[in-house]
Amino acid sequence: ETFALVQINQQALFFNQMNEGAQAAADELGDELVIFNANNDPAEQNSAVETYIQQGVDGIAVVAIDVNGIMPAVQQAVEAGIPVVAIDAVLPDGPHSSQVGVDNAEAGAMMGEFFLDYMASNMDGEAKIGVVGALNSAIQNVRQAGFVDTVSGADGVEMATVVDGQNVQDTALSAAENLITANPDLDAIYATGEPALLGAVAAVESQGKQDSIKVFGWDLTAQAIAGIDAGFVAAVIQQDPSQMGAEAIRALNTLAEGGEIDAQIAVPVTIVTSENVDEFRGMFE
Amino acid sequence: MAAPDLRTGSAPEGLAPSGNAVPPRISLRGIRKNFGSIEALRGVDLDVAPGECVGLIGDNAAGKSTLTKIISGTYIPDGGTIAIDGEQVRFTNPSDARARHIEMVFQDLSLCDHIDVMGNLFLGREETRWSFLNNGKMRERAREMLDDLDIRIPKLGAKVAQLSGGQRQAIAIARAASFEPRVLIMDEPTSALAVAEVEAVLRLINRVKARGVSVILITHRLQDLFEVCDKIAVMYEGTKVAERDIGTTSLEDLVKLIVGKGEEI
Amino acid sequence: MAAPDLRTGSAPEGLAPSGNAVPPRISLRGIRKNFGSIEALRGVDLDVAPGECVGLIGDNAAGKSTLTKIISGTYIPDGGTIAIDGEQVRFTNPSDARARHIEMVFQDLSLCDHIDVMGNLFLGREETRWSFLNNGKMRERAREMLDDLDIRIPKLGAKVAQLSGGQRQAIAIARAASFEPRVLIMDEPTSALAVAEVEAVLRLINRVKARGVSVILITHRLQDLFEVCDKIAVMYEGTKVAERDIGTTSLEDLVKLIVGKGEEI
Amino acid sequence: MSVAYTERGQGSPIADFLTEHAQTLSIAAFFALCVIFFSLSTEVFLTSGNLLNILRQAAPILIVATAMTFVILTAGIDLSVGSQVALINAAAALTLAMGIPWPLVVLAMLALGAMIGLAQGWFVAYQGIPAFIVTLAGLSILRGTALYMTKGYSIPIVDVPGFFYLGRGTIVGIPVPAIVALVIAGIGGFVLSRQIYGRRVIAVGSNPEAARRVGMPARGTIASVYMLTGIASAIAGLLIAARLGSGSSNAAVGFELQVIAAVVLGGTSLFGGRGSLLGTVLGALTIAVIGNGLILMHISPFFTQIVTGAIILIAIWLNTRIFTANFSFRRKS
Amino acid sequence: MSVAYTERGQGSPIADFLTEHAQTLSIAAFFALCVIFFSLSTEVFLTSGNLLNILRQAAPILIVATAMTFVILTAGIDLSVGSQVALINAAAALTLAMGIPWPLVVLAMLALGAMIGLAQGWFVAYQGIPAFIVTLAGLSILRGTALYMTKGYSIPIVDVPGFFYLGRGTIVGIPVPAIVALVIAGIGGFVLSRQIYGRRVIAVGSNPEAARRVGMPARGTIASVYMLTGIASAIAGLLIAARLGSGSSNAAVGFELQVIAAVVLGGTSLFGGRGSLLGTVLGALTIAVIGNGLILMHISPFFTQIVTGAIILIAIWLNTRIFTANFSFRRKS
Ligand SMILES: Nc1ncnc2c1ncn2[C@@H]1O[C@H](COP(=O)(O)OP(=O)(O)OP(=O)(O)O)[C@@H](O)[C@H]1O
Ligand SMILES: Nc1ncnc2c1ncn2[C@@H]1O[C@H](COP(=O)(O)OP(=O)(O)OP(=O)(O)O)[C@@H](O)[C@H]1O
Ligand SMILES: [Mg+2]
Ligand SMILES: [Mg+2]
Repeated sequence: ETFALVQINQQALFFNQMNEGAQAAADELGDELVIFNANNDPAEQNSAVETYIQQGVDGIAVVAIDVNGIMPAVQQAVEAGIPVVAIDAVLPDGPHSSQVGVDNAEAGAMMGEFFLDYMASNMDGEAKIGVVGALNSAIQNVRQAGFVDTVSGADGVEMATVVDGQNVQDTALSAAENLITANPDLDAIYATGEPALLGAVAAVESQGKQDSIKVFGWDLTAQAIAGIDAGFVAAVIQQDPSQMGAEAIRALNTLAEGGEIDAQIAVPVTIVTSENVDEFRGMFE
Repeated sequence: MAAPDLRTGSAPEGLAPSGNAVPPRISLRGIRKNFGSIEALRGVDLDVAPGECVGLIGDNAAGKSTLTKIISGTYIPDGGTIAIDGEQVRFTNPSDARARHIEMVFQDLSLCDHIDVMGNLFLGREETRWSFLNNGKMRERAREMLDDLDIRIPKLGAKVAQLSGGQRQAIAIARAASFEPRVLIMDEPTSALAVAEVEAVLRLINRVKARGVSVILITHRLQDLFEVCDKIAVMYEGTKVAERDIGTTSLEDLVKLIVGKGEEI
Repeated sequence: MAAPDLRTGSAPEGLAPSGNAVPPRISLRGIRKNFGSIEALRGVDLDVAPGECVGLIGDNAAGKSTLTKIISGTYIPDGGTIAIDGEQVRFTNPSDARARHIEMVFQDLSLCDHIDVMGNLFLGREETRWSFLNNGKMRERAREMLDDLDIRIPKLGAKVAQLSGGQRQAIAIARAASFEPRVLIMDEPTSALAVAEVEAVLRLINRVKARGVSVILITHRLQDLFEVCDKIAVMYEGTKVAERDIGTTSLEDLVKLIVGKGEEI
Repeated sequence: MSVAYTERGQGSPIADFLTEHAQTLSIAAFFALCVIFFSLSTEVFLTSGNLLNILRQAAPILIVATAMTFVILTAGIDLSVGSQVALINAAAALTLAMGIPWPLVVLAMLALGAMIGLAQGWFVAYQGIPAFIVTLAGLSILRGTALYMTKGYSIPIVDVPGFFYLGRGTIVGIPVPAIVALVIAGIGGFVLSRQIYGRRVIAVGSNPEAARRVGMPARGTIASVYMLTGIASAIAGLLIAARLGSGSSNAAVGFELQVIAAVVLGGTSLFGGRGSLLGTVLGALTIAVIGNGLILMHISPFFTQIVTGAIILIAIWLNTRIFTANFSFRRKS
Repeated sequence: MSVAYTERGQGSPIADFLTEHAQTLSIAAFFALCVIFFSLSTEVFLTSGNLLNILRQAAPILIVATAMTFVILTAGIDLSVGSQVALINAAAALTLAMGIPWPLVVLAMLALGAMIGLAQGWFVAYQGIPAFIVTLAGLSILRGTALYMTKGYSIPIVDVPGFFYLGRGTIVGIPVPAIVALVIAGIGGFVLSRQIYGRRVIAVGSNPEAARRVGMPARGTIASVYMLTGIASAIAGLLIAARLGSGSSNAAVGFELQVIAAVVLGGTSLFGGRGSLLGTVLGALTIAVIGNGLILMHISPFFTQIVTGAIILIAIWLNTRIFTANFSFRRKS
């Protein structure tokens, strides 16, 4: 069988690990996998799906940039008899067979709860927190909203500015540095994605604020692990993109063989802290 | 300064407005123009009557081109007044001057290199039918316009960038002369032309003069002045230093006036 | 064709290589050049001796500029040979020609509008000390270069875009004449100059001739030819139709030759 | 040494034709090459379904590239088209979500596009600010506005079949966007070569001072071409919204560079005055065909960017080397 | 009617100075305005910590903008600088991870940058392909290569204190990147105004055919300016890698537009031949100050893009309206 995976971009490790997981699953099942990189352009994703429909692939997995905008293409694929599985970004109700991945809103809220606990126990119940976001990424906006909604009303939490790292790490670095200088009394930073977290970690180091600022964020990297070891990175949500990719391909394979799959295939997230970081070290050596 | 009481409105060609003396077609008073620290013009007066050809001569950088560009609306003067047929005007851009039928051949020619010969001849004066270019009609007229000037331009479809210096100049002349100007300003129009073509341009000037057109001719070929001009104005360092009727002057006289060795009246 | 057996290497100015007749400084044979469908040059021969001034005349679009651009390496000919001092050469770009001390004043002047007067005078020949521009030295020499031409250019620091037509032309002439050329080509160098400046250029030509420089002068001011030229070559539609020694011809003769009414030898 | 006074012969007009249209011919040849290559190397490429797909996908680029050709002919540039598309895309979705009838929305969006374009054109033409900077500021301002309007989320468009038809429908089997695009390109080509407006655009791009001196409305012409890209971007934004059924501030990221690449690939000079709309159409189609073909050939996504860039470079290289033998010096040509 | 033959007076040289340097003066004034405004409206802005921050953040833009000024002076453009930064960034991290000593890595990266730039310059200068297209293809190819090399991972750089010093260290309190940037800008300004190379760059940009005719190495000069941007991008890429402690293909997205904006804001004309390095420095600093100041003022991030774009537009508008009163017609100036 031939399956297609329509990807958002390849600039983040997250997506590449997803690709690798999908590839491994495909190899294991003896399927062929083709991957398309849309470079952040939603219309390109639709074009790619349309092209794969022409080519008659046996199943399509899609990580949507524009969750509503992808729907016409999904519709077309299903009408052409090609099953579609959505990964990560949650599609609205539609004809796709399954939704694989993490609920980003819920995970964001989970991190919010974690932060409130951490603040209560380690920060004297008071904290001023700033956000390094990526406003051009819908998924990260969801993560941001899930977190902010949870923490903003809580006692002792003061929300500082949100800055836009635009999903580019050096932009995120400058933005985070400016966030820190603008708020000399900042206690914590929440970074909504891998480039934002990288930037935030480097900013804390470059401003020499390792003692006063705790960083919370998404998606582990070697730098984030180093930050955990150094103690100023408090917690990182680690998803399992590789498993997401693999689950999606397995689901498509099952469908192609006439089987049935669940409408929701959950891939759990882990909050990585100094306590459990050792389990993840191996991935980044 | 300029006769201010004459009635406005353009009188028919060559006809005095009210039995009185004909007001000059163009009348400049006290024209000044600075470019940064350079005083290009330091107060220049000039009158040109209908059907008259004034030769404008002077040393290099005397301000001849600047003066004529002011008349054609290309530059806005810093001071002084311009009157056309007795009516005072203010040109804010070249189309104002063009609306009053003032046409000019620029020293740098002002051609569009990427447009063909025909297109340049009709630039800004395209023949159109419902906004469509009427190429057939233009092609016919283009030939006529060029034949007047005795110039050899085999292909009307050639881009002007590819033409020789003389061919380019001929196009600029044909363009200015062909659209019924009432004032025709020519800034060194014959500098790149061969002998026969120069003769053709001088003939052309005499022809338009006969139709009542006022002509201002800038040239360094002083002998040509005697074939077409009625009056010579001499400029020196941004001022007009002398004016001569053609009958009362000679080549040697003009040369002296230009370099400033003829310092009397 | 050109004497091919003469030894190569540039002989000292005005000195025959081996007691024999001096080979021409420049010798063109059968030069051809097409632009698309236009045959700009259809096989032209021309010889210029050291210290000789050849006047190149002809109707507009005859191919004069194209021919001289080939000598200066600006265009590469489609056919024919060029020999310098008896040695056959192939110029692939203008610096090849410049390396052999061939300098040219272009009809379009080829100035850099954004560079000042001094910079344009020394363009491609900057005075440097360890790759630094030696502005002091250049300023001194620049004044000398311009004074030779009798031209008024008050500020050496002005950008040339702001200068008058004649001033620009003078800069181009000064640039070409000042760097010890062995061949000096001037394409209508006096077209925008006033009377006194024209005289200065003609004097300049006579001066460089006396130093053994070969000069090719293109001009439509036929009377000037008689003041500086030794020989006149007449072009017509891409061919050389006649060559005259200055002593054996007259203005009328030349005019006839240009327009093609003098069809004998 | 006597030579007769003979006139020059009339050289072959074919040589002139080739020189004159070298750019268009070469991109046409390269386009043909791409089509042949992909037809041979993949089975699906030449199916009518796939070809119609390509047309539909190329439609937004083609529409905006048509207007961009006018802008570039005036020696200008419009970097804001991608942001304009995003803004219109988002605004259309938001207004449709408010329940406003879709024909009204379409008209309003076209008017909005025209206004945005005109505003930028005013800065360029009447204030003398370099087009690059005006539209770079526009890129930032308009994308920011779209972001602000949508708060970064995508806005679904539901139950507006008439509107969807614009993006997904077909007429005698041909996708509506493709028809719209080809009609616009056709009109553009016609205006450029046959109408006085086209002549003005070329004159202004070739020598703005000359255009002004002969009394052409030089400033007005310059301002107007930015209005054209505004309107074209609005159309493209509407088509994309109709095709995706949603509006998002993320639409058309990097679109401006694709559009400009299509125009330049088609032989239009960035220094103004010289270009052809047929070239632009071929340039846009070439880019679309390459994108489609590489997907069909299952090129590793790590390589697609490299390969796309390399192909574009090769295309234009062939163009200048082989077809434009007489290519003299950069700025002059 | 007798008029004496008098010579023109010598007008005030101040007027000339103002006209000549209008662009630089106006961006200087605008820069001062921004600094005053942010100093008054936020307390933190004028702290030495924040100012040093700004300098460090502006360093990569400043370095590449210096080289870009040379490119734009030749009437060229280099859109690939962001991708070059990313490539060098990734390559540096990868080679450091292989355990190669960091001074060697730095030298190798500079050589790589020079080679990439020269390759692009060769296409532009010797093959006559428009710079826009060459570097657009370069943008795609180089970013793709970086992606391919890193497979999307961000490559950590660990335990190379000497290398980190480049990005994070200070000398007498001033960040090393800022010193590097200012030294490079200084050298650039010196070369441009005092050296024969600078003269050649301006001549080639002003009238390439004239430069060729007077025997200047026109093509060589054009090719070389792209080598400069290559080297400058390499330096910027190394500084960013040292600052972030990692290399990634994701670095410096959109960087090219920021750099070009800085250069144009500084008064360099995209049509070549006219510009100043002091202007470029002020332009780059202005952009950095605005980015910093808006965050300090707690502007909502949804507005920052809008406000940044608007400020840039206003800056250049003031520039052309107030300071350049004699601004005649677009292309001429
Ligand atoms: N746009 C401009 N900017 C600055 N200075 C200018 C400008 N135009 C003309 N000048 C200056 O004004 C003076 C007069 O120039 P103008 O072109 O009018 O002379 P001209 O009499 O036409 O000379 P020529 O016979 O050489 O053409 C010159 O000193 C010139 O440098
Ligand atoms: N670069 C070019 N491309 C195409 N055609 C050209 C080019 N240069 C010259 N020609 C053509 O070659 C012919 C000769 O031109 P050239 O400039 O040599 O004439 P010329 O004798 O110098 O005339 P003038 O006295 O008018 O300067 C003309 O018909 C011209 O159109
Ligand atoms: Mg003049
Ligand atoms: Mg000529």
